[in-house]
Amino acid sequence: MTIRLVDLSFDPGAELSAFSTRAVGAGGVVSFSGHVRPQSTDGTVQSLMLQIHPVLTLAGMQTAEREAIARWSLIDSEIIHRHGDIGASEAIVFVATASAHRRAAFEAADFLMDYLKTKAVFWKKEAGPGGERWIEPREDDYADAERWI
Amino acid sequence: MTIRLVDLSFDPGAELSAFSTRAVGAGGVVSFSGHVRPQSTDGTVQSLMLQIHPVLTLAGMQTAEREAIARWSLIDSEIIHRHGDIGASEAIVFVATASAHRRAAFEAADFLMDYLKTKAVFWKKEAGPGGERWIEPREDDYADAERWI
Amino acid sequence: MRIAVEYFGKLGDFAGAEDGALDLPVGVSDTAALRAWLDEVRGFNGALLHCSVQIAVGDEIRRGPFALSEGDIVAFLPPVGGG
Amino acid sequence: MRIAVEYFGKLGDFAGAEDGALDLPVGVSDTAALRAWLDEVRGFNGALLHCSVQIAVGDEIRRGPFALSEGDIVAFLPPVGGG
Repeated sequence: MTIRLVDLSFDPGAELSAFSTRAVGAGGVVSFSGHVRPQSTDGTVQSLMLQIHPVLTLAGMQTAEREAIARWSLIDSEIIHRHGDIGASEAIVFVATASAHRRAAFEAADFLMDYLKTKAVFWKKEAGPGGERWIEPREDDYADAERWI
Repeated sequence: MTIRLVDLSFDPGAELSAFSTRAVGAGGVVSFSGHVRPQSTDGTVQSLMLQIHPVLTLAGMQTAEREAIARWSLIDSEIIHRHGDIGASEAIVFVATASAHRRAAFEAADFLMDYLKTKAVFWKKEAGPGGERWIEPREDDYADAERWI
Repeated sequence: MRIAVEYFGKLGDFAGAEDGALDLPVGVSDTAALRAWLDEVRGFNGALLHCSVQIAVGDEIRRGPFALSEGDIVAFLPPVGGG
Repeated sequence: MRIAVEYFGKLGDFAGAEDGALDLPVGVSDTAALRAWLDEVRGFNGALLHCSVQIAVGDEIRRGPFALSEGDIVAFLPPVGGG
């Protein structure tokens, strides 16, 4: 079980290779990777800045991972989350889950992403053609997160 | 949209890297990789043999992919499936889906795996300590596949 | 009438499961009759009759009795599943 | 009483949002009073009062009025979300 907050670019594929090697015995491995959209609708390159809290960000992610472990039978899990400045097309987040049967891996990855989108302690500022703006979760994100209560 | 039937070992992580690069513009990429369990419960190394039909196997996978594209708003998808002899711990299957919002990618990957487990035209023979035996989908697999009807 | 048959998966393990050309006796003219005849004469002991065994003719799954033609390739497909 | 405050996310963009040590006037002794006082004197114009803004004291989220102590670090947290 691994949680990493990183401020440098990473490759979700390389992380999946390493995770799958570690998660020996898993029948199924599910991964999710989220990337900065390379372009906004008007074609301008965008970038993101993610601010973290020095204690609460990691603590919240650990709580979410503990809840996932309690709810699903997982062989292993990993969360990698960027903070700081993130360029267009770069990965923001990577979640991987491994289990004997695929349903647990799918559900746990889905759950962890819903947590990260709505409850993880990050503040996200988008820089686009119309200047900078802070982004909060969408209504859909909150609705998705309600599914696990 | 890619479907590949392969008879050599492949690395799901390398495939995820390539897929993510191609799926430019996707907010979210979900992957599933299934591996041969390295050991059976009594500790003996197992291997699998997957038989395909020269026409129906690929045709069925194409139908499943078309259905996924019709049901979810996907930017890209990929299915890689091994056939022939597969060694312990090697990847059997890799599914990746990319979409603007993560729910579509999660659901489409889940759907494609349920298809592959119960309807894809493969015959699977396991070689273990007790000799060889043909494996058919579990009841859980059929129940999972019913969710999409 | 001369056709070809193919047995997949566990059906291929039966001693009588021999892929290849086959001359059909008079009266065996559709998939239902073929299935019953082969099950008996090739010692499948009911395995070929099971409702989970699908039949493809010319790479198309055919449900119910389907009329056979000279040169058809008929495949017997037990339950499938990959992943 | 001397405490330290920190503003996160969009709250940090307000002109009056200055992280650091702060001497509290008499009567400002819990998080509810602190929130109301800072909103007024630092020109947050209600932004600090919004129910979506959570308060952490010493790295723990504290809901409702929470008594402050000398040396506390108080963080104002607008709605969060990563991924």
